Amino acid sequence: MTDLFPLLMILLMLNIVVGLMRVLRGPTAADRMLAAEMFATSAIAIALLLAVLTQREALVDLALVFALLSALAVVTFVNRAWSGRVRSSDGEDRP
Amino acid sequence: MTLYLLLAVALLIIGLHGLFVCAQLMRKILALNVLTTAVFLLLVVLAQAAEVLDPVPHAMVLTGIVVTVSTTAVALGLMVRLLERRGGPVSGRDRDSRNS
Amino acid sequence: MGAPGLAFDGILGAALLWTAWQAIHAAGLFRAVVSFMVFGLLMALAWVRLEAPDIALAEAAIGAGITGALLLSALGRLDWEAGRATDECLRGRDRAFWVPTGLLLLAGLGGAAWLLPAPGLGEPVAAELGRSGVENPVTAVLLNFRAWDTLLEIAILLLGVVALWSLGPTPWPSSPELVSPALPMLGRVLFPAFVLVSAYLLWRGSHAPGGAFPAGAVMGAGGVLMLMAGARPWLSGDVHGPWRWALALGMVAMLGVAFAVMTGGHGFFEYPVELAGRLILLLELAAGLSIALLLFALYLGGEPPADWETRRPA
Amino acid sequence: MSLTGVIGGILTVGGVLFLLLGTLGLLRFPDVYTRLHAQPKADNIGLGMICLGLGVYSGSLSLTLKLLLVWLLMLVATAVGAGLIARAALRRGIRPWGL
Repeated sequence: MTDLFPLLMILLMLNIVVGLMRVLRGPTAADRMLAAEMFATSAIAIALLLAVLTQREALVDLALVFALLSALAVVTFVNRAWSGRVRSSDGEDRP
Repeated sequence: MTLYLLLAVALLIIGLHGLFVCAQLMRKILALNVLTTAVFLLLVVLAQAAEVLDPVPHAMVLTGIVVTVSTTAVALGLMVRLLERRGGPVSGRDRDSRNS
Repeated sequence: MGAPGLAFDGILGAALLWTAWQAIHAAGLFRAVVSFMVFGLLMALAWVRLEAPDIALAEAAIGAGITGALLLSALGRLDWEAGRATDECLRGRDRAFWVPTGLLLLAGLGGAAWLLPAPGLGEPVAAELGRSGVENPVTAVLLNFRAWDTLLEIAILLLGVVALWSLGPTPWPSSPELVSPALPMLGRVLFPAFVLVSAYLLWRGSHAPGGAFPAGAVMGAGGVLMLMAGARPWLSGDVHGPWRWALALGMVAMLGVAFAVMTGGHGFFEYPVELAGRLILLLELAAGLSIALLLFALYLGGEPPADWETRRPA
Repeated sequence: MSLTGVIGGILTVGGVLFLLLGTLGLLRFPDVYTRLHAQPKADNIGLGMICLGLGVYSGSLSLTLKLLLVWLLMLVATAVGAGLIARAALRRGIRPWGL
C-alpha cells in the first residue's frame, strides 16, 4: 500500500499539469476558474494521501484550509472579477 | 534538495525578468510576489541543509509571507487609485503617459 | 520516498515554473491572475515536501487564499478584457542580458549554498525548547526567542492598513454584485467552519504546526467571504469606533507583555520560564485576532464607509 | 494485508480515477456549462471516495471524522461554486453549446 500512494500522488500531480491546459486555452474566464477549482480538489487529495502516508495530521489541517479557501476564490470571482457590471458600479459606493 | 535549489534560482530569474520587462503594474506586482516566493524557497532549502532542522528560517518565512500580503495589498490599492485618477488602462508605458 | 518522491518533485517543480511564467507572461490579465493562484496552491504542496508544514498552512491561507481574493478584486476594477491591447511586455530582444545574468545568479547562489556554513540554529533552539513554554519549535521562535520580529511584522501590517485608509474610501462595492440565494446560504454554512478551523489552528499552535498566523489568516478570509455574501460588517470608518482599537490590539498586547516582563527584572520579551506558556497563549490570541482584522482591513483596500452598518443591501 | 487495507486501497484508487475522469470532462467537453456538468460532480464523488478510503485504511476514528469534514466542506464549496459560476456565465451572456 505504501508503494501505491506515491503513485497515486504522481497521478494527481499529472492531473493538475494536464488541467493547466484548460487555464491556457480558456476560452472564457469561467473555464479557467473551474480549472482552478479542480486544482484545489486535487491538491486536497494529494495533501490527504501524504498525511496518511507520512502519519502527519498537520496535513489534514492543510487540506481543511484548502477546502475553505477554494470557496473564497470562487465567490470572489463571481462577485468581483466577473460580475458583469465591471465598470458600472461607480458612484454607488464612492462619494 | 538540489532540485528545489534550482527551482528557487529559476523562479528568482523569472521574477526579476518579469519585474523589469513587463510594463503593466499588475504584472509587476505578480512578478514581485514570485520573486519573494523564490527568496523564501531559497531560505527554506538552505535551512534544510543543516543537520538538525533549523526552525529560525521557517519562522522568518512565516513572517515574510504575512508582510508580502500587506505590501501586495498596498500596491494593489495604489494601482486601483492610479487607474481611477487616470481613467485608462494601468500601464507605466502606454502612449498617453509617454506623451504627456 | 525515493524515486517516486523525486518524480513527484520534478512534476511539481515543472508545474511551478510553468505557472510562474504564465503569471507574468500569459496573454490576458485574468489568465495571469489564475496562474498565480495556482502557483500559490502548488507552492503550499512544495512547502509540505520541504518539511515545512507551518509555512504550508500560512501559504495556503494567505498566498493562495487572501492574495487571490485581492488580485481578483483588483482585476474587477480594471478593464481587463478590453485592456489586452495595452498589455505588452518586451520580448526576445534582451537574451544577451538575461542568459548571462541567470547563469551568474545560479553560480552565485550555488556557491553560497556550497561554501557558507549550514544554518546551525537548530540545536540551540532544540536545547532551549523546554524553557520556551511551547512544544512547536516554530511557535517558540516566533513568539518567544524572536518575538521582536513578530512585533515588527504586526507593525508592518498595521502600517499597511494606515497607508490604505489614508488613500480614501474602499474601492470595492460593499454589496454582492451577483444576486443569488446561494450566496448568503454559503456564507451561513461556511462561516462557522472558518471560525472552527481558525480556533483549532490557534489551539494546535503550541504543540504542532498552526498558530496565530494561519489562524488569523483563515479568520480574515472568513470575514472576506462574509463580506462577499452580503453581510454588513460592524466595522465603520467612524473615528471613535472600537474598530481602530481592535486593529491595534495585537501590537498593544505584545508591547504590553514585553514591558510587563521588564518590570519583573527580565529583558525585553524575556519571559519568566514558569509563565512562558500562558504568556505565549495570550499573545497568540491577541495576535491571531489582530491579524484576522488587519488582513480583512487590508482586503478592504481603503477606509470603510461610515454608514456601512445602517445601509440597506442593494 | 488486512481487509481494511484492501478496502481502503480500492476506494482510494477509485476516487483518484473519478478525479481523472472529471479532468477528462473538463478538457474534452465543448463549453463551460457542459464542463460544469462533468467536473465538479466527478470531483466531489472522487474526493469523497478518497476520504472514505483513507479513513478506512488508517483505521483511526478521529482522522476519519476530520477527513469527512474536509469532504463535507469541499462538497458545499464545489456545489455552490459551480452554481454561482453557471449563473455568472449566463448573466454574462454566454450561450450554451448547441442552442
